[in-house]
Amino acid sequence: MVDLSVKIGSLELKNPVMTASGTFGYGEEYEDFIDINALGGIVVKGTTLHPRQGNDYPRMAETSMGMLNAVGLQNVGVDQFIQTIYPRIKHYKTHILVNVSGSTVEEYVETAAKINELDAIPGIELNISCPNVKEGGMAFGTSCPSAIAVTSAVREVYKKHLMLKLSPNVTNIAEIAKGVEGAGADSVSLINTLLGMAIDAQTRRPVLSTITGGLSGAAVKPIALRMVWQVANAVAIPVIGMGGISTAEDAIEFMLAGASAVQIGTANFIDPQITIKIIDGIKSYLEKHQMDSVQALIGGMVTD
Amino acid sequence: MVDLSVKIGSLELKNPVMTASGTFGYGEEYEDFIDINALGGIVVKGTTLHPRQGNDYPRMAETSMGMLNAVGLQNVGVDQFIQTIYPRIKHYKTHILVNVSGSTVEEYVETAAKINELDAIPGIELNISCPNVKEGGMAFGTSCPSAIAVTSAVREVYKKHLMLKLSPNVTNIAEIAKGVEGAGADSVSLINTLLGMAIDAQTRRPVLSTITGGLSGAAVKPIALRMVWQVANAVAIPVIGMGGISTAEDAIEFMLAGASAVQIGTANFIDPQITIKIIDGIKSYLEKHQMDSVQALIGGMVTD
Amino acid sequence: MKYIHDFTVVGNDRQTKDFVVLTLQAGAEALPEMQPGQFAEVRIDGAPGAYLRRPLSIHDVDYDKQQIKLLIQEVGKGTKVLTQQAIGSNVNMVYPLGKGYNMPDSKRVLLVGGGCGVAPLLFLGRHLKKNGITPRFLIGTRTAANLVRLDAYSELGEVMVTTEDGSAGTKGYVVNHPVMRTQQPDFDWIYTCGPEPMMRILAKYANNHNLTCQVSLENHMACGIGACLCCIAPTRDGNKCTCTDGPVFDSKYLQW
Amino acid sequence: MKYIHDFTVVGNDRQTKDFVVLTLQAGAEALPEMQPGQFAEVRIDGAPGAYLRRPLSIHDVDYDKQQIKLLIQEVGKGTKVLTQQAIGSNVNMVYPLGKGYNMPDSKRVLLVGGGCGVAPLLFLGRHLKKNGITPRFLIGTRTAANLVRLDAYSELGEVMVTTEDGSAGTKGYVVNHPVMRTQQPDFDWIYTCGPEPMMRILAKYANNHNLTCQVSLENHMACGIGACLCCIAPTRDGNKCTCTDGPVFDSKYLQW
Ligand SMILES: Cc1cc2nc3c(=O)[nH]c(=O)nc-3n(C[C@H](O)[C@H](O)[C@H](O)COP(=O)(O)OP(=O)(O)OC[C@H]3O[C@@H](n4cnc5c(N)ncnc54)[C@H](O)[C@@H]3O)c2cc1C
Ligand SMILES: Cc1cc2nc3c(=O)[nH]c(=O)nc-3n(C[C@H](O)[C@H](O)[C@H](O)COP(=O)(O)OP(=O)(O)OC[C@H]3O[C@@H](n4cnc5c(N)ncnc54)[C@H](O)[C@@H]3O)c2cc1C
Ligand SMILES: Cc1cc2nc3c(=O)[nH]c(=O)nc-3n(C[C@H](O)[C@H](O)[C@H](O)COP(=O)(O)O)c2cc1C
Ligand SMILES: Cc1cc2nc3c(=O)[nH]c(=O)nc-3n(C[C@H](O)[C@H](O)[C@H](O)COP(=O)(O)O)c2cc1C
Ligand code: FES
Ligand code: FES
Repeated sequence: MVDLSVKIGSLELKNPVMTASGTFGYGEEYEDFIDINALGGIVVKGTTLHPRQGNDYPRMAETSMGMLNAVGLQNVGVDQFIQTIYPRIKHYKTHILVNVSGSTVEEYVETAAKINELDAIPGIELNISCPNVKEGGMAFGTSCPSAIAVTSAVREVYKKHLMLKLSPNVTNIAEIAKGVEGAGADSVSLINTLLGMAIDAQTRRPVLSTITGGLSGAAVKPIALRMVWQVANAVAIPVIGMGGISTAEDAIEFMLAGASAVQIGTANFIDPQITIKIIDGIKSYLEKHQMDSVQALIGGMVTD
Repeated sequence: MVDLSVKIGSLELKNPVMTASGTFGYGEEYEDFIDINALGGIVVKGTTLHPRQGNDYPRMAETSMGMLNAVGLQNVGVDQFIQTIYPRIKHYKTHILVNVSGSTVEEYVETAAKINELDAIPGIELNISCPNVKEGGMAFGTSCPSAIAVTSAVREVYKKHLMLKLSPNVTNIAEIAKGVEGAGADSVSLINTLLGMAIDAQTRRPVLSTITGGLSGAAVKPIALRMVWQVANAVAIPVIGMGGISTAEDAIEFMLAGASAVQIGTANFIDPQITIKIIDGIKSYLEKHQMDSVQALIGGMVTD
Repeated sequence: MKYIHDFTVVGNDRQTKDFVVLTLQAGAEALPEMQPGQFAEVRIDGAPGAYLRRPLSIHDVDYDKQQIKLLIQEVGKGTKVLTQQAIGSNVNMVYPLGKGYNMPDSKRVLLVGGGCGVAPLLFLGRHLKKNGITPRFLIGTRTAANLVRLDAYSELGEVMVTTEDGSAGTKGYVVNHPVMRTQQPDFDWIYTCGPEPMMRILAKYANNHNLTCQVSLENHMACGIGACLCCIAPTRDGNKCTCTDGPVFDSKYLQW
Repeated sequence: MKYIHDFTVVGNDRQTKDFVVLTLQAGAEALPEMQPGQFAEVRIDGAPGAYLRRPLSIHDVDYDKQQIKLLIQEVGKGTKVLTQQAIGSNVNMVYPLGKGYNMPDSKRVLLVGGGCGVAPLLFLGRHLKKNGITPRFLIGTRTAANLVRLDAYSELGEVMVTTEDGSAGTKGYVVNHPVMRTQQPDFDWIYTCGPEPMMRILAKYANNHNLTCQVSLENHMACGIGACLCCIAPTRDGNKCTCTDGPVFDSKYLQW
């Protein structure tokens, strides 16, 4: 029997496979395909203080082995989440993290404070890296001082696991990771989407209503893996890796680079059962390589 | 008859399709497949003051619709280039630009000064964005002051067309573009490769001898297109776009985003005749859309 | 309940240069019940650069033979690979997805299709017929060569045709057809699927004549199951997902 | 002169679970002359995630029929797609690439292959034979089931075999075969292609016995034509491209 469990600070995950915010709804959308309780954790949709309608259609463009999205944090708002959605999903026997976003530090703080009261939510993922909103979002995650400011402010009111989701659209992601570590983050997750763009050559118009959008999927994996490695080498808190993970081997590579757990995003759209296949694949890998515990993979890249 | 010619400052190109440094050798490698003189221009291999052996094997990893390289500027050095290679290629009836790299500002300056003397070389592309060398390279291109410093210094000695090749591994590429414009660059080209990484899950080792390498190919196109658009909106000098261009439509998209010309890199490896196909495809597009000149595409994205 | 199943291609019948009918045989699992207007997210393997699944309407179902038919128009890389699937090859589908067409409160219905939008109307017609309602079809295309599966539609009810170039049926668009130009239409429900401009005109026509109009949107989708929020359409209740609240909407519910 | 041509698959003969021989028919253009040890860069279409061409050795050439054969071992996504090519499908190749094996200055030659490294040795054997030299083959595999094309090699000369599990020929590695364990070898040239550890041992053996040893490297390649500098091997003259200065090198020239 191999041990698949990992620890991310106070969170004990039954396995290192989580789902990425904005790609897995509230979990319910996938209930017909997999056993949600078999996952290491789920990170639900980006949630804000007030309800948001998001950006106009079109919000999506397919790219070579990737996709651009410009959803723009459409969500019902934290109060509605607490009233109608939370009661429906709190029974899940897996860690449910809420991805929290805002336009101002105050909005982040207020939203986090409300979620702090929910017993079945052991942590939040602070999204300071959404490239698809006009105000706030990525702006917080692309400068060290503002990343620190929002982290410190939320830390004051949020008492459980505080995961910071970093933007890849920066010169030095390790520096920002160190900044938020110093400001009280319990872990960092990366990467959010890379800012990209698509044009329709025939109509000469941008494909997305917002012109630019966030790139995700297999195409970004090499960049994400590099950033996870850089950040894991820079901070002492756990790192949660994501960006294009589509197979068990991909997930293992992120762990070898230093991730304590991984999140699966866009790959869910292509195969709604992919998370379970990745968990099974990690198990087989450990058995084949005669390893007792998945924890031995974390940071296990051999370089000599 | 559609007019395919474009102007990049002092350079009059017969068409907007150039080849990207490091992917097209010295042009000779492709002579069996295409008429080199049919190209708008070629940018030859990264050239340094002293000969360089580059990095150890392995230097390449395939990724989803992309590749990582860690060549590390292997080249014969500028003197050898001038003595043995230049005489062989100077007969080409297309613009030959030399891609110049260095570990110190002085090396850049000395190399540029030597190439300034070559009659058949109408310009250089200053590579301040190579992610695969320990010293210099990308370091110059990821901070505004150092990008300005190297540009100004080279501008003093280099009298012909000075193109600055920008790094995508930055928070704000438009700011750096504006910086080098102010320091005397005649044009900017972008993007160089994105810093990425690959691990072999089975051996648990990095695939590249240098651990990280530069990502190129179709996978990076959405990011490159976004950066070209941002830079074209920020500077008045011509922008040369590249990053994953594999079809005529791709090339047209970059021009619509603001590029005056494009460079084709990795796609040459998959189809050594791709440059000619792209030129033909742009011509057909203009005919189909009843446009007289390719210049009408530049910055022609419709947003109303 | 939604499923993810592998199907085997048992028929690939090219209708025209662009249109193919794929017949897909279910495996061991029994086919779930499907509603007309529902769709499947079809996995694309082996199309360079195609990454996401492609949404395709349920064109026809044979519960006895355990077969689903898709009517596919080749418009790009994904549909190209699908229309070239060899007999015996596998096609993976997530299905049945979305909300289909509602059954009418009148027996007088008109089913209007344009382009690949004719696809769901066959299954809809079959469903109506089973419920004692005879469907009438109005199919608009650019030219006669693009008319597909008329024989199948004719088996269910009357088929009227318009072509832009007049090479078959009435010359012009669907709204130019005599059936739509009477003072008082002889139908109470319009079911439509096709290009958005066509559907918008039909929605307006329905409003003017106080008819019910059910439109099926073909928004771009990433997940097809309500998880990504990419496929939204603006409705009276704000942005709604085409893949879960649609693809079929009552035209009055949309902010058109 | 290098070419880029489309070929038509006219034969796909599976040898074992992993090995396939593809027979490719040239189109209108005449086949150029090729040297044993040269290779083609084969375009991969329809393998999700495969992006670059794949280098494969010229396994055999029939100038009369205008056919090239490739011997392909399925090891990953690209070779998987190639080994599944249907008769009649297209394969695009850039070829002939690189420097092949030199002709020997002796008639006593041994051709040693391991794994898919046996591929170029058939064409080499044919070439030697045409030049009046009878090739002798020594082929090493893990187990008997992996031995491929022995009939074809036998037509040209003696075939010796080693298997790691002893299921055919001599048990062990190629160097354990009696022909290599005599005091004084009865050959002056070794031609080899296969796993690098095997070739390194043969190079050392050749050095010890004062023989010539020509090795063919299988470095990862992006362009295959000397443009990207990804495929280098360290030589006495510094880093050299395997695709243009190789893939065949004199073992003494390499920094092994
Ligand atoms: C609910 C639903 C049901 C559909 N049913 C059918 C059907 O039964 N038969 C059928 O032939 N088609 C149907 N479509 C349209 C079909 O999904 C697209 O034609 C297909 O996804 C195009 O994929 P591609 O790879 O061939 O094109 P691409 O190469 O991706 O693109 C080619 C062109 O098609 C357009 N396109 C891409 N995706 C879509 C899309 N989802 N909808 C419309 N246009 C698109 C692109 O903008 C581009 O102009 C349906 C769409 C939806 C949303
Ligand atoms: C000059 C030359 C001639 C060759 N001739 C033949 C031949 O005649 N027959 C034959 O079957 N193979 C030959 N090879 C090896 C062949 O190129 C690789 O097996 C193939 O590229 C693997 O592609 P893939 O997509 O199937 O594997 P991938 O899915 O890309 O990778 C699967 C595994 O194969 C390894 N691999 C990938 N590329 C290469 C490569 N270029 N060389 C070695 N291993 C690789 C990977 O590291 C990985 O472990 C030759 C290689 C070279 C350089
Ligand atoms: C459609 C879509 C919506 C997303 N919404 C959010 C979000 O609300 N909050 C967030 O932090 N990240 C969001 N992301 C980013 C993902 O969580 C993830 O960081 C990114 O997609 C990279 O992982 P992947 O390549 O596995 O998808 C979204 C991504 C997609 C594709
Ligand atoms: C193998 C390889 C070598 C490269 N060498 C150089 C170089 O010497 N100098 C340089 O400025 N860029 C170099 N590049 C970057 C390309 O010129 C180009 O900026 C990048 O590959 C993006 O374009 P593409 O996606 O079309 O390849 C190299 C790229 C590759 C793939
Ligand atoms: S396609 Fe993802 S929510 Fe509709
Ligand atoms: S593979 Fe590009 S130089 Fe050899």
